[in-house]
Amino acid sequence: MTAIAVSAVEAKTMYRDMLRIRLVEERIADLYSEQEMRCPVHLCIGQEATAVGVCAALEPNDYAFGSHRSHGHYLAKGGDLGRFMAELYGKATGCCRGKGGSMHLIDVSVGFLGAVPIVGSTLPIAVGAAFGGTFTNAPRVTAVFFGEGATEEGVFQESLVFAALKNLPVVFVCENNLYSVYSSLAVRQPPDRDIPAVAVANGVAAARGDGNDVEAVYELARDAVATARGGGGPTLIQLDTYRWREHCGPFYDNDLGYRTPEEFEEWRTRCPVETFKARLLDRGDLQVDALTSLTAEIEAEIDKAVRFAKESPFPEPDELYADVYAG
Amino acid sequence: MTAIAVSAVEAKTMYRDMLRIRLVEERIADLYSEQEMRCPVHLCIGQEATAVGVCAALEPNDYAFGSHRSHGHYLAKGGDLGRFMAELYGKATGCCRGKGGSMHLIDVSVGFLGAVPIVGSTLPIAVGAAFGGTFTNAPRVTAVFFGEGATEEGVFQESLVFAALKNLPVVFVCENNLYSVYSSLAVRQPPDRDIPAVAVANGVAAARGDGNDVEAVYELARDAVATARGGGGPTLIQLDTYRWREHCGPFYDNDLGYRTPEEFEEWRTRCPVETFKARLLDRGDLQVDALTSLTAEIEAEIDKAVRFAKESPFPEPDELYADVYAG
Amino acid sequence: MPAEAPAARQLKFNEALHEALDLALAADERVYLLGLGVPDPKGIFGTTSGLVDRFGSHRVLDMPTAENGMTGIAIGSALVGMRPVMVHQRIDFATLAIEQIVNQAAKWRYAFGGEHSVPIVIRLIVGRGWGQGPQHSQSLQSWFAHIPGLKVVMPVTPYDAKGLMLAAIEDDDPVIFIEHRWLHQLHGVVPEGHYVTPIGPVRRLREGADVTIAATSYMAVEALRAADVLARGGVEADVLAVTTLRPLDASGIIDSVRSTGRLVVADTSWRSSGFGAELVARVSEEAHGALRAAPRRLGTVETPVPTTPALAQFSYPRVPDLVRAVAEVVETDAEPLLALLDPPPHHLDVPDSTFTGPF
Amino acid sequence: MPAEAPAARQLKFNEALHEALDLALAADERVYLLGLGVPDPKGIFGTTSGLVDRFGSHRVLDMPTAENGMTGIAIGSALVGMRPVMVHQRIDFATLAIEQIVNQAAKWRYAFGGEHSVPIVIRLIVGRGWGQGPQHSQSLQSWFAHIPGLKVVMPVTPYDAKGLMLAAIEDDDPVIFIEHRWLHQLHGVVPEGHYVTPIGPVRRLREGADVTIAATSYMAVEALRAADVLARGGVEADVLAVTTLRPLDASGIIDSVRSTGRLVVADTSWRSSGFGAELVARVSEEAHGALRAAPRRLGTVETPVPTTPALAQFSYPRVPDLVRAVAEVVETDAEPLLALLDPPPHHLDVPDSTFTGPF
Ligand SMILES: Cc1ncc(C[n+]2csc(CCOP(=O)(O)OP(=O)(O)O)c2C)c(N)n1
Ligand SMILES: Cc1ncc(C[n+]2csc(CCOP(=O)(O)OP(=O)(O)O)c2C)c(N)n1
Ligand SMILES: [Mg+2]
Ligand SMILES: [Mg+2]
Repeated sequence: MTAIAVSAVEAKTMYRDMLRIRLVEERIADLYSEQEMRCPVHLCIGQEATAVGVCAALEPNDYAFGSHRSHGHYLAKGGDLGRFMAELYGKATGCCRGKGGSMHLIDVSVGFLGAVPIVGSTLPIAVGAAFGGTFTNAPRVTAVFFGEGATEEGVFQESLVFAALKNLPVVFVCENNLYSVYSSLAVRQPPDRDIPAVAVANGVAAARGDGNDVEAVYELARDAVATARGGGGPTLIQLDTYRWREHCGPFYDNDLGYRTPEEFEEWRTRCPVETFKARLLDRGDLQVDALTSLTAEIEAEIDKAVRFAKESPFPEPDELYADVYAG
Repeated sequence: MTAIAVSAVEAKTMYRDMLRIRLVEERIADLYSEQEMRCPVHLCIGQEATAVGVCAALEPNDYAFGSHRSHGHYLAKGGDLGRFMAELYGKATGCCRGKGGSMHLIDVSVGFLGAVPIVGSTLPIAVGAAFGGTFTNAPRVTAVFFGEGATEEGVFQESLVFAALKNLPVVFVCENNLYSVYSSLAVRQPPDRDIPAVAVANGVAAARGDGNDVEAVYELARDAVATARGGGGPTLIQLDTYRWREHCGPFYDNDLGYRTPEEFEEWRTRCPVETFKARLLDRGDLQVDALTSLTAEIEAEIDKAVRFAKESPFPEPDELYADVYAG
Repeated sequence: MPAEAPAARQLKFNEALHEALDLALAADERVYLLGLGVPDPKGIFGTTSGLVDRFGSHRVLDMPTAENGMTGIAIGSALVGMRPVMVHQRIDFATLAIEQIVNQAAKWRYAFGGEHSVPIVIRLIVGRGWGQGPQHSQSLQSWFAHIPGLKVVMPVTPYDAKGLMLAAIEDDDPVIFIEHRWLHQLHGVVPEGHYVTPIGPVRRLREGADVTIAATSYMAVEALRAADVLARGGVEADVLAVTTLRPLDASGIIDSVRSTGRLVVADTSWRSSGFGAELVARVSEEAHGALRAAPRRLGTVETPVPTTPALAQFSYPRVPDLVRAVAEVVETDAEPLLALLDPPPHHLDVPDSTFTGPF
Repeated sequence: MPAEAPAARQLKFNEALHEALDLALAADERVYLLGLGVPDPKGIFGTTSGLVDRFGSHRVLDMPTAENGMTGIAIGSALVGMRPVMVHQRIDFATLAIEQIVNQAAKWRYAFGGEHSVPIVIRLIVGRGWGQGPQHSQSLQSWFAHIPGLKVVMPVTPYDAKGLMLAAIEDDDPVIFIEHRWLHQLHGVVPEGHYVTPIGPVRRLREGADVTIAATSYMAVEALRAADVLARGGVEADVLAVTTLRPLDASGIIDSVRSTGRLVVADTSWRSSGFGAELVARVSEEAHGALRAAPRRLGTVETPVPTTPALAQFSYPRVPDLVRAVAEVVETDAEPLLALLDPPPHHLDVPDSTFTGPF
């Protein structure tokens, strides 16, 4: 691994992108109780660094795929915010014309090819997109985001094996947030299971890093992307992180007792947004007085997106029948 | 691993069991063209050592599960030969009353709990049998036989993970015969995929050995069984071996050109039955003059089984409706 | 159906299931529960809440997200004497486990000449509303009902939720137990203690002489609502809940049609090649002569279910659709009947106003 | 249907498929073939033989035994512009891939508001005979026909095998292409070069005024055999092959029933909740008044298919069963018709005597 080489500009952009995701998610949490976003939402607050660090290492026309918890992935890859908000509100202007909701996100124009809520199911689809690329002269790198829970699905191994077999330009991004819904790793995986080692044993290079440190993520991703782009094949990176809010929905759920207050507090002090802000301020890559306007700018963008979403029309009833088939 | 400790008696039994499987399979090959065994058969000629070495390490009331190529597993575990032959002939006296054929074998009385032809599907079922055993006071060891092709199915990983998670007394026996039907490993798995390493990364201990050396197999299996029985959890053993005849059916298929004559010849010189015979003769554990009567004894047993099978009645038509439901 | 207790106790559907599971775990140590989230604080919509405390984590188990493998594991445990009750929070997740359910569980007994049965219960939950969307709202009962070796039940009332769950657990065959998310909160009379609802006969929910409505799962609830309105308009519907889909005992429906001469079928899934087709076909084959009008089939619109409530509200047949279908088969004008309807609730994507998402 | 060539060329069904695949690979570089054994010496019952030599191993591909993942991979490649043709040698193996087929391929276009379609063809082969047994003989077309977003075809003739394969490959939607193992060796006229059989209409195989026989896949072959015998007995059957199961265009069947007034349906799978139910239900709903007798449905016996030929011979409906069913619906005595039948072949577990196992 080469030394960190993130310019001040890049760093500021990554900070901005993380903050933006955080503020979007918090806005969703605030608005959710209005009961106008009538779809399940899986917020990624606490996990912003993974999405931003990885997407910073991708080119705009590289591909990315997500899962049920992909607001951050979509936004970090450059997905349109207005169409995203409209999708959550079920509007005709949504990125799926309202048909997908929070759990189906897509913005083909920036290479975000899709997120779906069946755990693990985009893994092979992402590998397939990379495989499809080998038939043309312009192979792109494909990143796929998934939780540590998804590595329990057999299709995880199937995807690794084929990516290795065909030496495909894939970056497998495993966000290990320790839980699948309310179930800890202890009830799902043996203590000595090692996800990067599973990748390696199946022929895929692997590394592991701090998923709350956006620069560390970026570095791992950059190397993996470079390897992929250079014909070196797939890499899995495991990023350790933590979800702050409830599995699904706008609230905190520490009252449920499935995780300890200590654990939660420890991870909260490792907030990817705050720790990176402190580092940038420290380094002088970011100035304190720029912060307010940065936040204000983002909030304004979110205001606009929410307004767009709320004011957009619902799809017309006959849209129900559209797009079942192409022809 | 402790030193080989196979007594002359045990060794002779293993030799006999291998020879018996070989002669049974050859008899099936000879009789198949009569077109009275009207079901697909996947012969295990060349792979006798894996079945025998593993089953020699199991207690009679331990469990074993198989796959599409399980004549050897069934017989090595002690499955009844007459009912086996009758099953291939589709008779009412068959181990499945004719309903299963070669691809579904069972003899509950000796702990052979089932073989089915969907690749990989007995893996989790075997783990489940071991898991079920943990609810009672008498857990047994469960062995499951499968080909290297089956390790490509996602359910392989799923089975490993749960066996490790619950520390179950399972022995995963992977018979690597290099091919899945006519497809070589090269078109199915990346060159650096390492099946024992996949097991280990998923939390299951693993080892690899010569699948054509019945003593080597026995030794690996004995250790794995001892670990399982002692509460040490699951082990995977990969046994390298080779199928001599066509994937499915009675003939040789080297004319098809999917494998080289050199490869075939090399493996044939490593015949598990012949090499072990030579070793036993060498050691003095077996006498040349005993060989003829041994063969004759087995052939007589097979004659009897074939006669039983041929003379047995077909199931009555109303058997068609029996056993869809228990009640 | 045993006589109801004099002071009829009311329980919700999910509470009735909970009681059944609790009783089964207490009565038979071979029974254990398995599924993602089974011991978690939400307890599968309340159906398993607290059971882990009573019976321990070895009998009330979480599992890895590995639906196919875990189904095989449940099957394997059943082969050595256990009686697993597995649950998937959405039927859509169980599409990963089809191989084990359909090739193995359903066929094990037959293929091996009766050597072993596979006494396993697989609970599958049908999602609906609040943006469940294309991948969390399927209702694939027709698939399972197609497979010899499986038994398939879909209770409607809390009474049958409990009775059929106990019957399923005590049954020696694999039973697919399909629950509709919108039934979980409905109330009904549920006797205390052990009883079973036999797997097999259809359940008459309301008697009527003018038209037979045969419905599955939540559509039977809608059918009862429609029957109320129809009765006010002078049309008496015989409402039958098809609670056992396989083996299907259609005699109750056929008898009813022989007397009403009219049939409307309402299923929670798509019409095409759906379970409703089986009901219409059976009646048509066996009681063609009795049918005085063409039968009608209701089901979800032939598209994946969209997420936005603006469209999903049109995906499902509702009381007015049932009323219209009945009007058609009894050959009367629908308009006066429709005029009797209460205005629909503002939001059609929730079972009632207590439901505020997200799931 | 284009006019047949004057000197009508005969091909076998598997050769017709081979020709279609060959043409598609040559015409469109986005097309590739994928499946266990596709480039192997047996070439999927001859349908892919030699294609690897012509088009290379990057376009005619083997794969790991990982049906679900490989289906996802095919889908992913379709999203970026490829047109994969995947094959599973038995439908039973595809039970592992249901999640990707049904949740992903079928719904991708809809869920994402039309952003992408998934032009993938999935060939599924139905096994029968020579001891295929419980896990190699299923015919699960009704499952796929139930799912909006999928198209489902089952060709009967070599002509349609080629024409529907080309149509399926050129179609922008996921197409489930179901082949019956017993059709692969049958002959028929197949024009050279490119043509497509439109996905949609039923195919009339024989015209007749007395009874409509609507059949799928190999059962249409049996229906033609039955029709021969029936004709000799004075009963003219209108034999319709339902080659597109979804979207179902039932108009051809309904028109036929309007003229014959009688319906027999024959499907290659179990009756209960099978595709035959859909056909009966559609006719019953849309042409109830035209039906002059109760319709009849034929399908496999409601058990897993046993391995032994001694029992499997009774699993499948055959010509005599069809004759009996027709006799019933045309309200005539079956015996004189049955008397016209040739004696059955000695072995009923093979399509013809050239078939000597093992697969
Ligand atoms: C196949 C499947 N099984 C179960 C679920 C239910 N489910 C939704 S999200 C989720 C958690 C998955 O955990 P992980 O992959 O670690 O992602 P996280 O929620 O932690 O981000 C589960 C089990 C599902 N959507 N799909
Ligand atoms: C799920 C599934 N996919 C494909 C097949 C077809 N098939 C039958 S045997 C076989 C070979 C499997 O190879 P391996 O596991 O190495 O066993 P071997 O035949 O070499 O003993 C295959 C692919 C099947 N039976 N089941
Ligand atoms: Mg997680
Ligand atoms: Mg092999």
